[in-house]
Amino acid sequence: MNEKIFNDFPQLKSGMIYFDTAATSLKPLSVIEAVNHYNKDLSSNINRGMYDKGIETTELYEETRVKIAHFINAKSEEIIFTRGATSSLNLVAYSWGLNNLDKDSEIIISEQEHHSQFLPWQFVSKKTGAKIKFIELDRFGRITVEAFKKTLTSKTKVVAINYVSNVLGYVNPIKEITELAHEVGAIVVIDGAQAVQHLKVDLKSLNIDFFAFSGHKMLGPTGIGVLYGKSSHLKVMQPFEYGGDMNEDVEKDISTWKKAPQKFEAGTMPIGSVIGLGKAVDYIENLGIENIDEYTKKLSRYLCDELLKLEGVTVYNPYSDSGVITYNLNGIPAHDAISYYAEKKIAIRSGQHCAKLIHDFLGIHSSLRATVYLYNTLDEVNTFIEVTKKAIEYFKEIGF
Amino acid sequence: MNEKIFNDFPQLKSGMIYFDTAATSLKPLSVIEAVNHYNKDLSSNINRGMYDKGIETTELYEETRVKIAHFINAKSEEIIFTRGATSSLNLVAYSWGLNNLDKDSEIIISEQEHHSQFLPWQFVSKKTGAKIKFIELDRFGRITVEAFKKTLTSKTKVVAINYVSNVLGYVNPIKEITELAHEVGAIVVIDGAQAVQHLKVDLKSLNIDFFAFSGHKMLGPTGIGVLYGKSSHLKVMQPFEYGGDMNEDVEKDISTWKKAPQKFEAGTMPIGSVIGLGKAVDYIENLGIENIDEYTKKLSRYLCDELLKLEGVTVYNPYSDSGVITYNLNGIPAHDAISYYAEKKIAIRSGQHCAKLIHDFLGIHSSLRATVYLYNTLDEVNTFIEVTKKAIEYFKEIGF
Amino acid sequence: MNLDNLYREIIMEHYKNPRNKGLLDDERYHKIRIKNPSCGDDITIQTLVEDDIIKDCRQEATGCSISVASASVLTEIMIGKPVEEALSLAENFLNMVSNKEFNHDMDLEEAEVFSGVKQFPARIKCASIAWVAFKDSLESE
Amino acid sequence: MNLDNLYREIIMEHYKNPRNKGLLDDERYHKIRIKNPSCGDDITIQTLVEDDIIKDCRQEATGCSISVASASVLTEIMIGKPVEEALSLAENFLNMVSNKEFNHDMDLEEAEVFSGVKQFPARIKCASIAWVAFKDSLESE
Ligand SMILES: Cc1ncc(COP(=O)(O)O)c(C=O)c1O
Ligand SMILES: Cc1ncc(COP(=O)(O)O)c(C=O)c1O
Repeated sequence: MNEKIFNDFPQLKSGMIYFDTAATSLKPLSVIEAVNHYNKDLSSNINRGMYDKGIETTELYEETRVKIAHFINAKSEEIIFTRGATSSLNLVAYSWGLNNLDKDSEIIISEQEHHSQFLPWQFVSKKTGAKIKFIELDRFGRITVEAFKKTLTSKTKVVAINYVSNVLGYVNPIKEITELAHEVGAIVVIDGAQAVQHLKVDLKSLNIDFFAFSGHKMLGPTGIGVLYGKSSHLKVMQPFEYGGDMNEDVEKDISTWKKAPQKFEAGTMPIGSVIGLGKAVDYIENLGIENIDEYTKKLSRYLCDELLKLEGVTVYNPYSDSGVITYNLNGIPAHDAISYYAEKKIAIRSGQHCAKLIHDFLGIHSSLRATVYLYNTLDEVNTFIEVTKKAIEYFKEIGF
Repeated sequence: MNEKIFNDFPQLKSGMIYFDTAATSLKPLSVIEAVNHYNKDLSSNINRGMYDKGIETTELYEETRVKIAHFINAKSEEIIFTRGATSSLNLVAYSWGLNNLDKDSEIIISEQEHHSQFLPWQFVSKKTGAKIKFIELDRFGRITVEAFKKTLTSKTKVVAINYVSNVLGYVNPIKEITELAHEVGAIVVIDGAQAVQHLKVDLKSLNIDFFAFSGHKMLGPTGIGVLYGKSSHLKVMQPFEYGGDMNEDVEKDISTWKKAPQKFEAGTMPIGSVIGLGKAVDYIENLGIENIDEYTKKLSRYLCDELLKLEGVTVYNPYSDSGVITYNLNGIPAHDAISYYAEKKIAIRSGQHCAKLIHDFLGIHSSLRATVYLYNTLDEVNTFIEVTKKAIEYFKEIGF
Repeated sequence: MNLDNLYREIIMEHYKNPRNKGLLDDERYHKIRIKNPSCGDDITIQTLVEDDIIKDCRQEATGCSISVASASVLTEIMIGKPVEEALSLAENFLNMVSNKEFNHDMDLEEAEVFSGVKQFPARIKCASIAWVAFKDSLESE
Repeated sequence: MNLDNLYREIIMEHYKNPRNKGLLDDERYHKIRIKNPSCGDDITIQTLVEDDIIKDCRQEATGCSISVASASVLTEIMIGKPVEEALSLAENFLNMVSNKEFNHDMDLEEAEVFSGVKQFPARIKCASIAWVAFKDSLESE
């Protein structure tokens, strides 16, 4: 990582080693300043204001939509802003799921899923009677096309999986899965929260039906997410939330809605965060997502290899495809271990990472997760490895 | 308004006269800087991080909850963070409404309602068969206790009205209404989006069941709102959105939820905006909400009186109780009129202000709305009146 | 005063005396209604096409002067035009008012008076509604 | 090294040899289970009250050393205490670990070893879970 990147991320100045990007990423100055610009100079609502600042705000808001569309190769009318990936997935579950499934339907999901993908579909399953089926993971916890085929039936109506796992870092074969799913007429709902910051996502080629992600995991602000939906779906779907600015005509007995995406953007949106997200996309595109991915993978490969050399460490995803490495110090509960890292100003994560089922699969209660990203360095990884060694010694010494 | 306030709001430096607070308020520096502090220095997720910044972030987030609770005299476990008032009201409609109403129920609402209150209940009515009944407004568009009594029956299950109207600026008699509603066992859902910036809201004394508002209309950032719900309701309600951090145990077949408010806060929340909102509350409390209200009312009274003196102006709410004055220049469509104000760098609003039904009631297609707030001045009002006079002349001259 | 670029005499004239106003109850016509809830505009355009020629074009518009005049001017220009030409005129008009690239050589006739709209981003929608409805009515054929 | 304030010898001893472990299938006991999904802790506390005295207190805990040891220490202290005293002890313990005001004169016995927790805000929950469950089990009477 070069000096320039270091200077772009003011959070790094504190000297903390930040290996928790899978939880939320740091934000570059350009993003911080865009949010500031909105709060400080514009501070207007969108669509309704006739004055200059209202118009500039609306333009910046809609520009971000166009940027996002370009970023994932979609049309801008297919881009809905939401509060985050969680809200995006709930929108699909409520607005598509509840209205299209019944007790004869099957939903295919995986134990890799983040709760934000699993729980909405579990809810839909309870409400509609649709059956949830799990893809059998391979022994490393991976989703294979072969295993997917075994779950797919003519009753499958929804396939809901993540593009990249937030615990195991695997990139799932969603293109092949989508083709197969479409053959039986199922829709494919992809949780891309851990994908957009690593992979060039091309929705035209992937041909999936819905795609969700969050701003705050891709250098953007909190409180903003995206749902991509194919126009053909969005056109016929009912709104999810109801409120100002998503309606066309309102009458006492019946109301009509605007076209997508406005139909799904009720009330005042997180305008400042949308504008900030636009700058996050710019930042990623300026560096080049392939470069980011290459750099990140090299770093995480090294981190993983060094961890594997240590005695007393179990790595759960030695074949991670992304910046995420998940492990435990043998015999030391993750929550104990993490206090050691925290003391040494290393930010990693312990727990279930909102993905309980994959921990059940691994047969563990909790794990440690280190994520590296574009602003991390080899030096930091070396420090991390040294601290890990010392942690093992320390805990051994005090009797673990 | 004193120099200090002027300096607190950087947006004022542009020289624009901002009379559009009912749409969204300006933000003081303390709010802007709090958001900045989160983005720049903290940039962590809440609840999950064990490192210092994660802990500081969680503390600031939860402190805001306590501040909000104190601000509206509630308990902090009754404060749910949402994307905005719209999301808050949808939460009630989905989570309480859909599960407690049927075709024998009645929902009482008013034509004053913002679409964010009306449309979610219209949706619930369609889904459950519950009947929507409108309180008959008096000739000025006001809700009276007498008229409310006439709509109330033993079938009434929900009373959904706004505390302060965003078009007419009236403060509605919600305390009396709540007492009467509770006598028949109905719950009361109050849209407080235009109330919290003006009135000391005391939920203990008001005794209402749900109360919704937005941050961005009370000096806070966009993308953050609040839902207050009585503990007894929150306890038994189903979650609305499902996702990370709102669950207790997750199993393949069944999952359990945390207690309120966490049960209703799924996924990563708009952390930066929550932290900013805390500072907005501080700002209002430091000035004193009674002082703000007094100042605002004096200003809007003056504005209204001066408008009433002009020939060729119709004011729809001469008895406004707040900063909102809604009017039209006779014979000039609101959308034409507003271009004149925009040219003169005066930000007011034209249209239906997301409240179509009250425009139907008034028998007009659209209106102009000027809102004054604590950062506006008598001088600005005088300029506004001068511009209004000139606008009338100009449009007359060109043939309107 | 800048606003004079918006409120040209011809526009005001059409606003006060809108042409081809009033809808017909005739099944041969295609009708598109567009409401803009944020400003209260409510525009309906009706077109009758025979042999690829726009035989008739009617409108009913409530709203601001720009949207009402724009609907009126539209109907006057379009009657008698071949569908293809009409569509490209409409496209060109929409590009002109929204400050996009447009063909300056194409004769927009009286609709040229709306060229000032591009300086008023907030009014682009007002000038556009009728023309969008018109295009939709032809495409719904 | 600061962490030594957390990992006191007695805590490690309880972690490795938890007391009163294993739940009973006895209806007279009140049972409360608390799971902390973000860290994977899973703690159950069982209490038997007779004549306002805590006759027995059992626990089953998985999780970090702090949460497991805290459950173990809790049971040892509580058995034999009058309910009222037990509740105020628990309250006092919870205040101590969460860095709130607490009564220094009250004898927390072995549980004093958790006083270092307050320096580790992220571990307050770990130390607290069993004690919250214990209180809940008495209040569910
Ligand atoms: C009375 C009233 N209710 C609800 C809302 C909706 O608030 P938001 O758009 O922030 O969700 C508004 C603001 O537009 C309002 O004025
Ligand atoms: C794979 C995955 N899906 C969904 C989410 C949910 O995102 P958010 O919390 O921003 O809504 C996350 C992040 O926590 C994630 O890692």
